[in-house]
Amino acid sequence: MTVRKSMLLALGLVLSCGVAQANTFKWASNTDPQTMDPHAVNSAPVLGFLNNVYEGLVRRNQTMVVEGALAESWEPLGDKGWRFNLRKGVKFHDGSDFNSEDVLFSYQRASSEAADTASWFAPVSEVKVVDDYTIDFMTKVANPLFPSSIANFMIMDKGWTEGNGAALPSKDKENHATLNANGTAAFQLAERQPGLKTVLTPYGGWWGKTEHNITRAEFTPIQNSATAVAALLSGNVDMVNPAPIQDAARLKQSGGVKVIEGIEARVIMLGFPHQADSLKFGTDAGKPNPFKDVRVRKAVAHAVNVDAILQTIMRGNAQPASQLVSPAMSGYSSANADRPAFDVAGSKALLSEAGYADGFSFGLKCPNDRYLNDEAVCQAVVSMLAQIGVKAELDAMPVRTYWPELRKDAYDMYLLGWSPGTFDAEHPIRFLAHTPNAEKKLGSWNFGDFSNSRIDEMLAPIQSEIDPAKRQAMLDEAAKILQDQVAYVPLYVQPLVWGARDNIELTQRPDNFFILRWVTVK
Amino acid sequence: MEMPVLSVRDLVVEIPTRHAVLRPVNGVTFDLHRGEILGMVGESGAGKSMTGNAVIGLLDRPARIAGGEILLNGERIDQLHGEELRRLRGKHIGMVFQDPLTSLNPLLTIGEQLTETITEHLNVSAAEARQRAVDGLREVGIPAAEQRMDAYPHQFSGGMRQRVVIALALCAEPSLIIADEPTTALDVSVQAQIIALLKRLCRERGTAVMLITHDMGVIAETADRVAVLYAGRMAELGLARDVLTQPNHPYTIGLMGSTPLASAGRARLYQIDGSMPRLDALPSGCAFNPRCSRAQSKCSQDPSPSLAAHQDRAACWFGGENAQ
Amino acid sequence: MLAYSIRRVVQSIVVLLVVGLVAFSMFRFVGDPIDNMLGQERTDADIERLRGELGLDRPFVVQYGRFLTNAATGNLGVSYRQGRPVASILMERAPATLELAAVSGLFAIVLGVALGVFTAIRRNGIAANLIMTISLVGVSLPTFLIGILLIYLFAVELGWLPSFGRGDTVKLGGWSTGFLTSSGLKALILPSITLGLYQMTLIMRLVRSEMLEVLRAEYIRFARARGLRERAINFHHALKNTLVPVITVTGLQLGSIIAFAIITETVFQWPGVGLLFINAIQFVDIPVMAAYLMLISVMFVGINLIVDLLYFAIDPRLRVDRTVTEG
Amino acid sequence: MERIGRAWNSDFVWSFRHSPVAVVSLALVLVLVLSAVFAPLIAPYDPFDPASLNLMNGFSKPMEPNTFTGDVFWLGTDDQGRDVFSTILYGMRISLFVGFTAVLFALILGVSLGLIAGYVGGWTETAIMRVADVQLTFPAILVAMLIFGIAKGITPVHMRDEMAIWVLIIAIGLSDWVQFARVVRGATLVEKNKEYVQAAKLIGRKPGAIMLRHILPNVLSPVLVIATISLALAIIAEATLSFLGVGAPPTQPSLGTLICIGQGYLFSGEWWIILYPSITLLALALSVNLLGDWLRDTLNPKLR
Repeated sequence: MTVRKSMLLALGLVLSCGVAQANTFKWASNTDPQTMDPHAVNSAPVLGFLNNVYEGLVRRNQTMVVEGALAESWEPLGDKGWRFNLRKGVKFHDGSDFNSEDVLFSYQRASSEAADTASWFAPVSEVKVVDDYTIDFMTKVANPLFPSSIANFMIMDKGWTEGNGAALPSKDKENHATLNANGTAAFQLAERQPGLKTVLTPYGGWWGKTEHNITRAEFTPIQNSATAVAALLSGNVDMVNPAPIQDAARLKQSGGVKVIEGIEARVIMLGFPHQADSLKFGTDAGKPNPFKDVRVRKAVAHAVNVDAILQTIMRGNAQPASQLVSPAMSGYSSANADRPAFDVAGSKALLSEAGYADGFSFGLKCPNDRYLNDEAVCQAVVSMLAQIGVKAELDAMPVRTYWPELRKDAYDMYLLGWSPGTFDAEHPIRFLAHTPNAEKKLGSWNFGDFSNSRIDEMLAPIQSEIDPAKRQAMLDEAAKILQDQVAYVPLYVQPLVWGARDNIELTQRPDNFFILRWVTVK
Repeated sequence: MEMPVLSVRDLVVEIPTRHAVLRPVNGVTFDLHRGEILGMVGESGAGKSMTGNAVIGLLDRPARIAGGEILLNGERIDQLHGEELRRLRGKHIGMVFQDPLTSLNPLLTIGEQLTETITEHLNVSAAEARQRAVDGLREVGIPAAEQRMDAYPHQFSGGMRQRVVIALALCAEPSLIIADEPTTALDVSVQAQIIALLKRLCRERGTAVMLITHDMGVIAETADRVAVLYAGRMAELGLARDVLTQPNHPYTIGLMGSTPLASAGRARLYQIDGSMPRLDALPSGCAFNPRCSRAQSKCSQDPSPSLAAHQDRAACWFGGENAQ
Repeated sequence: MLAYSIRRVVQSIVVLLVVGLVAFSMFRFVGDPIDNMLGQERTDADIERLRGELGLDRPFVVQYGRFLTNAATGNLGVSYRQGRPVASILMERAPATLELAAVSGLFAIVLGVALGVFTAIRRNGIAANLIMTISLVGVSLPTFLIGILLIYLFAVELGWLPSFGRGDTVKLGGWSTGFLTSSGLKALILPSITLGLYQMTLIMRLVRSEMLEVLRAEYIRFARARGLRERAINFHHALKNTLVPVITVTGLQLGSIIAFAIITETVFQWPGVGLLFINAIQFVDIPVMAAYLMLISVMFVGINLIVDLLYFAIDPRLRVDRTVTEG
Repeated sequence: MERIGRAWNSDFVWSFRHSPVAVVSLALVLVLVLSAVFAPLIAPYDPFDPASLNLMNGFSKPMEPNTFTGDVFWLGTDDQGRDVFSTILYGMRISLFVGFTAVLFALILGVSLGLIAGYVGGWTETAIMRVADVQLTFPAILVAMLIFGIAKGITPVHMRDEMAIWVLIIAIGLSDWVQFARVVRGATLVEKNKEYVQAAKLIGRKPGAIMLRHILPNVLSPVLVIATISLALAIIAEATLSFLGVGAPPTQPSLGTLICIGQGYLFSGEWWIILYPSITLLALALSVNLLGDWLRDTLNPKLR
């Protein structure tokens, strides 16, 4: 080795040491959190990102168990509600103190008409400030799950928010809180360029114990997944979420990069119009709706070869689903763990029994940017249904136009993914299975208007039952009904695939939230 | 006799095409002396411009000199290439093109175009080059030459532009000027002035001129000798006076006959039937024989007699006798 | 010249008004703005309030006038998708696109003119023919494929250059520039080549054919007949004449670069207005589309004006003094 | 027979026969076009018949038996188990259909507007040529995108896929008529003042019909050159729009859509999904371009 070369090497070492000390962590995702306001938009990308900046009264740990955050402890007030004892000495990023006034203010803000998070507080009847560090949330009926249902309810500083004219969240206009943030969490917002780049820096005054060694974190949205993979492979970013499932194998093989895989809480399923009288799309548009017949829905369930989907499209990274929640959720019904077998003959028999021996034609709606390989899955479903003589016309669209279409009932069948925010089997019953009731904010995502009186009847007892065995019995019954009625055809539990550089240690939470304070750069 | 400025011997120019090899110039021979003006006449396509281009070495590909020799002041120039040829052009042979409108670069002032030519060929300073350029302009009769140096070509009229072109051709003091239809594109009123100018300048400097034209009037007025070309061959060559008044070759006779000026004294206009054959369909024997009123069987069998410089006037088996 | 300039300016204004009308019609008639701005849970009162706020109850001409005055004062509406003023979004994004366009435009012009001249002068040479053939491949290869190829080669396989984004930028006033950091400069290389390659081949082919045309001109023959050196003929006489038509087309090409940036920005996730526009199309975010259209047309009209003025500078025939000496 | 012989020896055909580039590119264009036209006969599978797909065939490598089913596919399969070779043939059909139809649309529009502008003159001419000038300042791809964006806003969501192809055609066609109009207008202006047109006017013949008869032959060769080059541009424009997700939908994938899909597998090892459509697109565009280049050189010798 020549002197010059060794000098260069030494210089390189010095430089790389310099870089290592600075520990800038760069990560990319396919969507940009559209706002920095924790109450303006109730969507996973926003809430997941803001969990690094804002904190709730409670939070979930690495294994999704609820633990104290801004509340040190909480206890039920009989069956009237819950009391939260707040942590003392917590300061917001701007230095102002945290107390129960901020919680009350945040409650009022987050439950207001202008907020997107109001439905979280449907069970709440009243919030009472007891003292500076004690606050009571009163519920209309007993609600054992309430504390874990508000893990994403983030607390804002009353003075800062009001002082900057952002007392109410704004969905369609800009205000101070959509571009700036003032939370209590381990990171503070240093720079925000919507759609381009968001920079976080550690908050020195954080109350918790620092586990990370990041000095600066840069987030970049990269829509194109191939570009994101290229960025990871070339070291332009340290972590991508999600990594395209098809690239997992390649990423594992290439040096310097690793893949973190897990099972997400999200179940992917097919939904039907249960009340519509006629088909709306395809050559049979206008003819009576065959999906009202449970035999037809069953035929669909048997026609879909979930194993093949998992084998090819999901590359063996997902597990089949039998019900609306995955086995990892509380309240999962082990008694109903079998999913309908792939059976073309049986499926055809069911169809001819229902009077559709020659099949029929209908329209399948599908998002193309919401779930992992969602459009590919729908295409596969189309070709599988074709094997039983049912012709599906696929219409795939971005999620922004997808939800309005579903709300307009413009579908004959649709694809839906559901991740229970509470990590409990009650959640999908409330949102997907209960008869839609706008007033009570029930069944709000039950696009197909599935309605079953027994299910409706059981929801309230499930919500308030304290005895686990009794509660599980009700959940088992509900799961059985939904399976027998084929309210939905659950397909599989969506896998979580993240890619990271080898020198990054991180924790992947099943809700697909990426928490920066568990990241270490080696 | 002094050495001719230009001496062309049996010049052959060929254009290979996919069907055949064409010879637009085929065995042309002539001499040109100091201060002499040689008129070259013929229909378009007869090979007169091609001869001029061959002399100055500006044949467009794929045309090429395939035979014969060209001597300038006794030295062969037909085999020169590249840099040698470039030094010859402008310095020893000047050229005047037909259309003054397109001969001048529209984006450069005439002063720039003159001085670049002068400094290219003469070893002079920039100031001196400019002075020479102004003188040159003055000589060709550009008024207020000093100021006009910085004008662009489009600011001149056609006649003025041709004067500039002549100044450009003469500015490096060549011994030979090839003027290819110098007046064709000009107004009739201006033509005479330009011809007179050219004639005067060349006489003064002793420059030899090869004047290519199809205008017999211009020839009559200017040329000392005349060469008549037909289908790439020299049909007749002689003193202008003789050729114009007593043409020997049947083609020349026809040519004179169809030119209003020369035929003024004759009883009727003489017309040649048909038109010049295409180069790829030349008849055997004398190229003129199908149109010749005097053609005999010999004419369609043997090529016409070659025309050695200064010996016979007409390349015709019957030229000498029948003409009188 | 003054009359000419005034006419050009008036024409430009007419063009802008027409484009404005298109943009306004898009905003007004493509999809219901109210529908787009209010969410699912809107009330009739909300609709009425917004209708009044937007002035949608006024006559068309009044609305158009209002739209234009708003646009002229920088009020381009609010993005349906981001809920932020379009003007400020554009201001954030424009530097990225302009810097990319400038670098690739420079690349395209310098290399395009050089190669065009080369291939014209050596038009029968092997190298020139090779370049011409490669350039046809270049024209036939869609920009996005070139981008993917470059990323695969230089970012993923070789790891020399970044695969996406602008790298680190520095704020100078309201302008974020990537020129001042090494990562910013490195990030510019691949997108600039991708974006400039197609324009480069076009300019090259144009320069070549114009140059060949010029080289056949009588004044070039005359220049040869005057014994000027080939170099002087090619670069002094021919190139200058070649540039006149080339400037027009190149001006237009520079405009296209800004538009073609859409593709490059998508492939490289370059955070410019092009990426913004393509997202706007996918999400039918009409205010952003309309504003992008207006912005681009202002740029194009500006470029065209500059090109016209350059014409005057290069071609003396267009200048005022048309004195003709009779002779 | 004689006519054929004469045609065979005409300069045009002669220079074609002696240009290997022209022969090869025409042959390539013909092979590609014919295989696209006869795709249903050539393609071993119908990629649009969902019943024929077996998901287990997904990601089969080219020329290697599938691990599960043992089926062999020449160019491999995509994620759905679709034969890439068949998909390319069908995709090329859509690319070519869009390309040809868009150019035809642009040609008819451009030629008619050019004729009208040149012949009628006056205010009409000014209006048409102004519009052309304005449009020329905007790159075709941007115009096409805008039209696409607007159309997307107007058509109901469920119609978008069906309409997409036609919107593409109109968008590309509308962005490309100006060149035709300019050439035809120029030729019309020259022809209009010729004596025969004046004479025809005098004897009361409809000059418009006469012009059409005399002008169209005159502009045939430049129009042919422009049309050929436009075809290559249209194919690339279509591919670009589809790649950007504003063109042909996945239900009717063109080559651009296939490349867009294949891009997702660029790093995962399934290189054949993006490689073969890309090569096909390049071959198509390059051969049409080469042909156009040759046509321009031959029909317009001064540009050689």
